[in-house]
Amino acid sequence: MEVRGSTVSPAETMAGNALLDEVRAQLAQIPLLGWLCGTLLATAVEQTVGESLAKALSLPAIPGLFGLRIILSPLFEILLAVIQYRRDIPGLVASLKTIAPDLALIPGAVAFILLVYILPTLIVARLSAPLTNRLAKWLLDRFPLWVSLLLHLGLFYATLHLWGDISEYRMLILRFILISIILTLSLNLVNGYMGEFSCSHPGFMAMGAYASSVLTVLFFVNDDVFGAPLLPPAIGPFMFPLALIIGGLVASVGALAVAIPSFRTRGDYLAIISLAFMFIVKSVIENLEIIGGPRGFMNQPKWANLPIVFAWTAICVWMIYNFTRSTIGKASCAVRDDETAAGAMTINTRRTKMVTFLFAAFWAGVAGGLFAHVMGYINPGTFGVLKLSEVLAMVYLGGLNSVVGSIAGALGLQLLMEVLRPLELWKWIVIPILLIVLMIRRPTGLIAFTEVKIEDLLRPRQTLRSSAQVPGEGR
Amino acid sequence: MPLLQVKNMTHFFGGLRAVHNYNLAIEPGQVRGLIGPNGAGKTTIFNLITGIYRPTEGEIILDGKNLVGFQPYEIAAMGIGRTFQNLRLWRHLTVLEHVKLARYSKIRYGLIGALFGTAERYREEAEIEERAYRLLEMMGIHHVANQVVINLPYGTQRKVEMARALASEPKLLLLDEPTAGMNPEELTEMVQVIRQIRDELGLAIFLIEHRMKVVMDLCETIQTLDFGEVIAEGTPEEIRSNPRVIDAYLGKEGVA
Amino acid sequence: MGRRLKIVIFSLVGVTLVVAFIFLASGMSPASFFQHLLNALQWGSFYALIALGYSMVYGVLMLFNFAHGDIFMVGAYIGWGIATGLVALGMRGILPLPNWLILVLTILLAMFFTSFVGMLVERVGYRPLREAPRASAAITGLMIGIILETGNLALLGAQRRNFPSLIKTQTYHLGPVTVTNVKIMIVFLSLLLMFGLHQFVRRTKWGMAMRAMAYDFVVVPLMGVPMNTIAALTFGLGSALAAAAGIFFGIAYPVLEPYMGILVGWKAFVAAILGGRGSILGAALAGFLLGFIEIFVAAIFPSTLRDVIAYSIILLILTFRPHGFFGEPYSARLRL
Amino acid sequence: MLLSVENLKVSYGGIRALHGISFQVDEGEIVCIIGANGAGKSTTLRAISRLIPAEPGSKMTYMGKDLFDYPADKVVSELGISHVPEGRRLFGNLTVMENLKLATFARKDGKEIERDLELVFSLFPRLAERQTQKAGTLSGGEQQMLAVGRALMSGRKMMLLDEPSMGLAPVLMMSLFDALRDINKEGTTILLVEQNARMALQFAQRGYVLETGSIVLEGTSEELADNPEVKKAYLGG
Repeated sequence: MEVRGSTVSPAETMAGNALLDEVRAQLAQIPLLGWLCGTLLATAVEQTVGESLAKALSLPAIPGLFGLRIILSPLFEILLAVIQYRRDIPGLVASLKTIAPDLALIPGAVAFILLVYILPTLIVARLSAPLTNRLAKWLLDRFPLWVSLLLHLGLFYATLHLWGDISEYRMLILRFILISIILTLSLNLVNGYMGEFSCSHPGFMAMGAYASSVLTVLFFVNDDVFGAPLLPPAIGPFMFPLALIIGGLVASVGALAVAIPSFRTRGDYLAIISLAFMFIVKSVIENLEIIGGPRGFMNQPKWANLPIVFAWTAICVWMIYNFTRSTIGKASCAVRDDETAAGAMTINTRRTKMVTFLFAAFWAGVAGGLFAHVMGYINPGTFGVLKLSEVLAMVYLGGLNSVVGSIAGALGLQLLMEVLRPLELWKWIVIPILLIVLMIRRPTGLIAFTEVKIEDLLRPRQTLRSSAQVPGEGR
Repeated sequence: MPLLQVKNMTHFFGGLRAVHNYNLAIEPGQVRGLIGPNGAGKTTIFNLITGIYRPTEGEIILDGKNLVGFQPYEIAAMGIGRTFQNLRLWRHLTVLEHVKLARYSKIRYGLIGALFGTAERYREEAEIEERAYRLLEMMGIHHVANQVVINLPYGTQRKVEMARALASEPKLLLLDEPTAGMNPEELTEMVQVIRQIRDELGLAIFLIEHRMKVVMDLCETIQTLDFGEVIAEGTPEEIRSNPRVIDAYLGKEGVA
Repeated sequence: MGRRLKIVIFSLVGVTLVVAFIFLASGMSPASFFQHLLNALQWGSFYALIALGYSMVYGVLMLFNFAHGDIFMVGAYIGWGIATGLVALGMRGILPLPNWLILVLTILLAMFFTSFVGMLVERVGYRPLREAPRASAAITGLMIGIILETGNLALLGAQRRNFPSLIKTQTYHLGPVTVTNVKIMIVFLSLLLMFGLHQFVRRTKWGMAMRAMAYDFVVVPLMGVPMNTIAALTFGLGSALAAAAGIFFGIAYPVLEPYMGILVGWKAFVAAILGGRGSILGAALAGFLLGFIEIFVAAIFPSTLRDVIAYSIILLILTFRPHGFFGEPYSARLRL
Repeated sequence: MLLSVENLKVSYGGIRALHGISFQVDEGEIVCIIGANGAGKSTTLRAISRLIPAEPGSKMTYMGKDLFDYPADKVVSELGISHVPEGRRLFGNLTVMENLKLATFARKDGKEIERDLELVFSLFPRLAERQTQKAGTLSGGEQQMLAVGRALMSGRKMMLLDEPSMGLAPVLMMSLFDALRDINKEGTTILLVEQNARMALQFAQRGYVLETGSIVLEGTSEELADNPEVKKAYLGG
């Protein structure tokens, strides 16, 4: 019927499908716990043999980001060269020659990914599946949900830590990604769950960043401007969470200034007022000489190491997940979809909007505080239109009204920006084009309006009975 | 004392008089109807009672308390539930979530519970959910509880709206054309449901309806509205034979 | 009409009072005061011209065209390209033209070409998303803006460009106040363009269609009006005005750089909103108001406070007049 | 046959509003579609005007041309099908004259436009008096007149009318229908959608009864008016 003209015979496609189905069926039996064990082992493999393996594969070092950059950037370079030397064939050949050595690295990188990441993960995850399934079931049956959750988080953290341990660069990227997740999630609360369009997130971030920085520097650092520390620096790291929370609260207070005028009437006021607010914050900071003005503010203790950032991100995801699943949080979705109906159903629409907005601002502030203490330096220029575009892009790339979507969006865009770094300027043409195409195809983002329940995530994937009949175990 | 009493309510939109000198008294357990041609101001009266508009003049008294000046959500929490003429459902939410959200004002776990997922919250959410299921069962739509509303057929959506209005535990239910756009089977079912609600829950019901048969079947007394004024009030038989009603509502005879 | 007139009169009286107050309170000499006033007019005319583009798109299509600031930048560069090209041709003796003609040609051609850039933006970034949530269209706008900036950097490099000086600056002394012919020309031409746009929207059937679309999007096709054409026209007109603003900017401050759109554009956007949804008069007035605020703030306070005070005043006005000067209340939730 | 609709199906967000309806309108006729609120009457007219998309399999031909080949504005400007939408939908910020002029946007026959304008003003003298007034400030009856007049200006071959009687006092309603009859005599075919069944059946020659997205009855107005079911459901009999 339909196969006429296609070169693949029906039998072949069916065989291909069967194989794919088989693989899918095999993978479907692995619980999250199994995957985490697999990735943990893979990172351990990288730790131990990564260096020598990279040398053996004639790579200059362990690939920073799964070798993505090694693989993608020569391809883009070729593309650019072709565009640049359209008519100049000798020029093209010459530039291709300079790209050639980079090109030669690709097989090595592919092999590295395969040997270090994919194979160990798959093998361990599949092999341990009977065990991990049983464990997952036991954990869920015997203990409250959070025990299992903590174990998963612990394993996940261990993986991240081992992976990040390879280089300073990876550590930095990891923390940036985690902070972006906080930011994206909190903006999604406003733009997705509440259906308003807020532009002030960079402003809230700046308020949080500066407020917490001032606190930590004032109390725990010997600084030119603020003088000797008021408290012994040794207790600093313990007070750091407090500083972050205060930073978040300061951002919430700022949000109040945006919310009061803009939630009085419907329409696009939040978009405009929040935009003006963002510029005001930036400009006020530029005028405050005491915190460095336009030159920026430095000397923050670099307390936001990976465990700290990870813990805050986990708390943020957990709280926002909780909030959006509760009936009180869902009220903001009702206000978004039909405010009149929400009012008629006893929902205090104004309070709902306020709470959601202030809560979102709080997390933006915390993200700012973490950012400041990762960098050890901030300046007002960071919190401008470009940051706004970046966060908005993450939210809309990942998908509105979805916690998973936001995580995916933040991770995706950060990785994309890192991977495309060799393109330099052209990165900022490629990424926007990708986003425009995405917006046209899926206007609400990749994973919009989809929620994954934690219970579903952690549950075992096969019953013990069916695990007995899985063929090919231990192969 | 009547459950709801509206006294001399008048409302202007700009310079336009939408409702003039409107009076109403509903006793507990009563079913009353409001009919009239399109644009006569029926929905405006609903919006005035539920606080979406604030009347220019007049009083609206529920259980001895004047509602004028309260926000819609406060009035809803005091015990007036309603449905809308053009379904106003929350398009991205599931049926169950609709019914649960209508109990918003009765939730006690507060923000702390919402953010930290306290045990109290889970207990309360489970309780709300159970109630919601019972209500959905009563309306015969529990099998779609976890579906997003926009994918449901029209008749079911109407029922979801009704269930949502009931979930807020109203003393008085305002139904704005509950059978609009329904086919005959859905219609009979809906009439059945409305009867059931009245009998089992003992609510007072005030409904706007276009289909004469439905109003006549359900209501004890009927008001007829034309250009914002009540032109007739009485039992179905009286209304049916009132010449002014026939003129206004059914169109004048012998136009051509 | 009466209401409008009243508001205009009121705001004019208000502005006069405020200006008089500033004059008295700041203790400026009358000469320097008038000097600032002229600067404010010039600076305000950039904002006003750009704000018109934002306002038209927002009014007619209910969209934030976040790429408009960058269209202003593109317009300035197109103008720069045409002017430099024509000057170079003149130098080589191929096409010797008098400077004033070069200027006129530059303005007209740049407006013409830039309007196509605007239409292209509409076609690529906005039309495919007409049924989508408006926020998504705002994102594509932002992204197109980034592409335009980066594209400019990639094509022309980071170095700043100087706009060729086509008019010999002549300074007139009116008592203690000095006036340059350039400033007068810019303000005059800006006002002329705004008046032209106003007439276009008031008098032509195209303008009528634009106003109708602003009022009720859905039934416009029932009048036999092709909606896409009107949308493209709206973008084109706005972009043409932005190009004019770009050229005037280039003449007044002869330096162009790829990020100039961000600097001026976002403020003009806020001014457009301040003017009221889709109101041409409002956008122009708000643009000039912003110019006044900025110039006088910079004259009285340290100039770094310019943005804080300007935006704070705008925020205050929007708090008390949420629909802007001439906007009507409307309800436009973002569709999801 | 002027307009023929076959198996027209329309859905909104997953819910089917029209379940494949078919009907015809001949040149010079007045045809009405009656039905309760939400039966799909307005949807039918909007689909003919191409304001909303129809599902695949639907067929609509007008003078032998496939309606699906024409976008909404061309349906008006090239085929001459005008549409008076539900709730009038005038451009309240434009004057009466501007509303009428805008409807001639795509027309190039200047003299004809003048004549049509005269026709509109002779049908509705009130509009002539209020030429320079903003449409938003008109009374309900005047607005309905302007809506009909505007439709006349945009295309004269066929007119789709969506609930013209809505919110009108009986006297106004009658004068409006008198004017519509005159318009029909001038050669405009009329397809009318009404909730006021009695009015519609007196005015039209033929009618269809629409119930929840399907046509359940059709016939001449007399037949329908005598039909006991119609009487019961729509005429209060």
